[in-house]
Amino acid sequence: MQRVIDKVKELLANGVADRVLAWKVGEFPYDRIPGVFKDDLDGLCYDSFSACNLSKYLINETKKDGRVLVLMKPCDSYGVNLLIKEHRIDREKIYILAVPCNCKVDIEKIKDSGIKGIIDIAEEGDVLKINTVYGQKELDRRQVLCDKCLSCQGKKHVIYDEIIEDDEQQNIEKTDRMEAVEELEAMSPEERFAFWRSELSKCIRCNACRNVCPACSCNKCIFDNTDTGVAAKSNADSFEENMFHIIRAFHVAGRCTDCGECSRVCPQNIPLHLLNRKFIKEINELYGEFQAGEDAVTTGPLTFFTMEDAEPDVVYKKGRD
Amino acid sequence: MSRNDMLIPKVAVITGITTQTPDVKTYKVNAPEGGKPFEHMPGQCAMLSIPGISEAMISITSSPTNKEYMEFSIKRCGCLTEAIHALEEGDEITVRGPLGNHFPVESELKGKDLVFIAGGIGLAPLRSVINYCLDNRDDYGEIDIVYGSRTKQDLVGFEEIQNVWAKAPNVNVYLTIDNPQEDWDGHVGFVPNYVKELNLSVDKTVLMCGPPIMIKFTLQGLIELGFTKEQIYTTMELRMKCGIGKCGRCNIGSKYVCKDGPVFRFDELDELPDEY
Amino acid sequence: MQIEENKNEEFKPCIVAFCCNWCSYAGADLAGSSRLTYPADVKIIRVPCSCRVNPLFILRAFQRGADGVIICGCHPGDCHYTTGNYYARRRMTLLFGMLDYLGIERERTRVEWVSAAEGAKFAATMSDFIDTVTKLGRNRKLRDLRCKE
Amino acid sequence: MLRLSADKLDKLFSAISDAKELYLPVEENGSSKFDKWSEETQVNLNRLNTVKSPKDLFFPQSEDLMRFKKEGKKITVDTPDENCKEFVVFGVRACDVKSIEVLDRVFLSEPVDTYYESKRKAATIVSLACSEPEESCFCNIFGIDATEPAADVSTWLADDYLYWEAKTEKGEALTESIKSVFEQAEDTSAVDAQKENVKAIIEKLPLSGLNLDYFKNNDMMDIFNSEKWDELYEACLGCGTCTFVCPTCQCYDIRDYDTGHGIVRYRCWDSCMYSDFTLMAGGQPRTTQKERFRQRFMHKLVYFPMNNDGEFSCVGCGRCVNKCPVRLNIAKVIRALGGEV
Repeated sequence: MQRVIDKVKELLANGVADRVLAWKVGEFPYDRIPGVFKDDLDGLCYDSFSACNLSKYLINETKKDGRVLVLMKPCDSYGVNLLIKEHRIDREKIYILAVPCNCKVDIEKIKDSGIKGIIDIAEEGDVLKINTVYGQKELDRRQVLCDKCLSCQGKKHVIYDEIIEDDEQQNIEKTDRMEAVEELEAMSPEERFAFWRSELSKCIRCNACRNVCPACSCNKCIFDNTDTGVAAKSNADSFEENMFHIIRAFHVAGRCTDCGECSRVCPQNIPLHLLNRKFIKEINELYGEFQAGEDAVTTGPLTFFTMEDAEPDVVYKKGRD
Repeated sequence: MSRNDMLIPKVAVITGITTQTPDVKTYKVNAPEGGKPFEHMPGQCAMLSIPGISEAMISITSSPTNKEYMEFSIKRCGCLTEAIHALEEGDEITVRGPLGNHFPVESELKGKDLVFIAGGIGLAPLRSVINYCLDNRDDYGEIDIVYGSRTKQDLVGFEEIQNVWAKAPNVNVYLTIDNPQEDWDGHVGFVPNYVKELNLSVDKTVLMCGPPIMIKFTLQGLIELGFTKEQIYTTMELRMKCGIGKCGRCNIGSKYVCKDGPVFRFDELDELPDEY
Repeated sequence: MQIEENKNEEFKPCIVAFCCNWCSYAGADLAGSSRLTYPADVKIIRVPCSCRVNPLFILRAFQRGADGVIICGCHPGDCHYTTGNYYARRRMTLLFGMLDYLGIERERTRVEWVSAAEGAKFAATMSDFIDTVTKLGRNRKLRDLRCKE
Repeated sequence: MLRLSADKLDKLFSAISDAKELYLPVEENGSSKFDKWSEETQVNLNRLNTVKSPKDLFFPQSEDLMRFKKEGKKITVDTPDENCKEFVVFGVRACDVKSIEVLDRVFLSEPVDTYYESKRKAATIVSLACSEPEESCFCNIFGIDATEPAADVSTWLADDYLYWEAKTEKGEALTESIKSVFEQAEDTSAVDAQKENVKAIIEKLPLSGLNLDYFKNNDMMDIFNSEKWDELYEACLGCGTCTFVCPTCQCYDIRDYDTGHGIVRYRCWDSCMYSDFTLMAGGQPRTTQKERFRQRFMHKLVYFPMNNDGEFSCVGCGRCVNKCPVRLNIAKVIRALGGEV
């Protein structure tokens, strides 16, 4: 996207920041690595594969001197607000360029469709022209979008200093993000247990979900602290993964911006976002609509209460005939 | 059904505890049936453990010439050492070893004049060598022991130093503490400075152990005096789990401190990344 | 620490009750001194406030063999620290919802507000909770298999 | 060489599992792994790499080492039986076969790790040649021939037949025990054609040109002090994905777990990418992610070869390439530091 690169050049030339945090091309046509550029913008890239959420990188970036220009997709901008609210980053030290997003493409889905040995990918409208060592292939990009994009909160940027207006029409059919949660809720407890058992038992405890999460910004995670007695780092027993994922979801409850990174990075494809969305759904239903990261000031639902809050037994009453 | 694997420890029993300083205790350890759990060479280590707490690499402070028991001097500083300090005589622990290499007491060090430089709990591994040398007194030349700690109370094994080492033939003991103290009439000052003041002759071989900052400055001082790195040995510590060079924790460069160390000569360390 | 398991054939549930120091813990005392009976399968853990109960505590109790976990705190409005139990209420509501979502029987967890004067309520609550959990049987879903004898 | 029609693979699997447990690449719930075969398992031999490598079978992610019982002051140590049931691993790719050799160098060197050794002895490894390498593959730069995998038995899936060739005594024994399912392959031209074809494809793969000379010819400290590390590590999240999917990463942690009726000492995979890996009561020798990131690649490309006759501790399987959340990987490191021919 030349527009974005030109804008970045212009902003750097104007001196709004001395470096830019963006996506960098990697080994393959679909590798987009978070990276910081100073004078040389060689390799800076924003396209259908720039799926990584850059907001968490701001924690380290703002510890350095000077101001950093950062490219933000709509879904990532919620993370920035959250981090500002929690005093993890200094608003003064960042300059946010909002970039438009027309959903990102999931390389795993491309590969799962049977395409191997990718050398090059070109995008023409909705068509992905993929050049492989096994010949030329074509795919409709709408078939291989990231799951997180299919049910995102839309194209609104919640925080920015400057915006590159969206000139594309959204032509992607979105699904209701709570659909999968509702499907699970409709199951019997035994079915739900079986579902989660089989999903969570795949966990290899690599901590990718935690380390990528903009809401997981503790200096020292409770699961890394040997003094807590829960610092098990193996998947020695089904209980371990249960506990890790329940507690992690609970720690980010009311703070999770639903950016979907946890599920995207999971090497075992565990639908971790379904845990977070359950909390979001409950919070919305019980305590009123709340979107974490919508702004940088509103108190979160778990650090707030009203006298009239529901009693915990609403859980038992729910779905009872 | 006993299985032979270096990861499987032996049970040992604590047969004596001496409180050396406010935070250091020395433990006598025997096999449950008597005798030592295993034989070792000076400078080697063992993995001590209280099952349920954890396991840690501790240097064996007794000399192999002690045929009755093994000794470990342990400073209270972490989770396991805290728990060990709460043990009593008769309690059982597990040990496995001997692990790592040892000071070359049978080769390079033989016939040499030796200088031992220690700070704080750093005396523990050197004590094994000192007593070994004293028990084989004819094999070694003059022995100088420079030992410093924060206060008089923090000198580990003060009694042994005064009553045994200081009275041994051809042994010079130099003690120092960091700050002046009422009941102290000896030297006051940091070890590195003291070493420089002592004007040691540069044909001696140095064995050194102590906190990293002491090592750093003492090494500088020794080099200034004219010592070469080939003359100076030290013993290191890093986080360890397996103790046999497999778990990867104590890997620095191509070396594993638990297996290729803990004893290194400074010219060897020069070739390794500074990650210790 | 292991919560001991009763090996008798008849199932006796193991219940962990987190009781607020300022109300239900005293309520339990009152139940005792008033000679009210409730089954002895309840292990009471005293906490300074119901909001001290970290979700981890609850999971840990289940891990180590608890069949049911109940949190007792001051009635809303009566918290010794003014607002602690309001926060606890939200947290526990969400946590219980999550446990249910994961397929854990929802009756295994409960929150009850019991004041220091309500010895009878304490005894009745415990008896009722034990009955419920007894019907559910042994907790098998949230259990660490390594802890099984 | 023997062969068997590809639609009779189930027969082969059931014949093998009559005598021994059989592990092979299985597709399950959106993921893949080496798992025990039964008639219901969904075998997938088309997938190039499973998420976790077969190292899990020899060096499990979590493994009990011993149990302690305490009675009063007395401690007793109870160790698991050394004997391991014989098993067969089928469908191991050339890179993974090589990775087991790398693990052998670690665990079978003195002092031998008997936990690993017993499983290694009990295993018969049946490899499967690659027919469709992917862009993330670079085993060729480590001298591995994907079309001619080593192991006890080598197999090829070509033209609707599975071709089978025993390479070792163990392999011969396995072949002998299930002889009846095979027919003699008179014509092996399909295998030869596949080899030719795949070799040509490998030539064209984007990572095939990576060059390791830099790591072979430069001084350890020069590589260690290279300025490139500063830029390379920047995006690293410090998670353990690369380590856990890596077939050669062998670092582990030993921990005690109090079950309430005895203590289990177990070991589990650990990652040098984690900040607590080297943390001591007295401090942290690797203070930032840069040092930890560098350690992992220095170990694979420099330290390990120094101790193991120049053998690298990477086999080019491409798992880290595919699984890193931010798409950092060893290929990038090799290219950034060493460049290309």
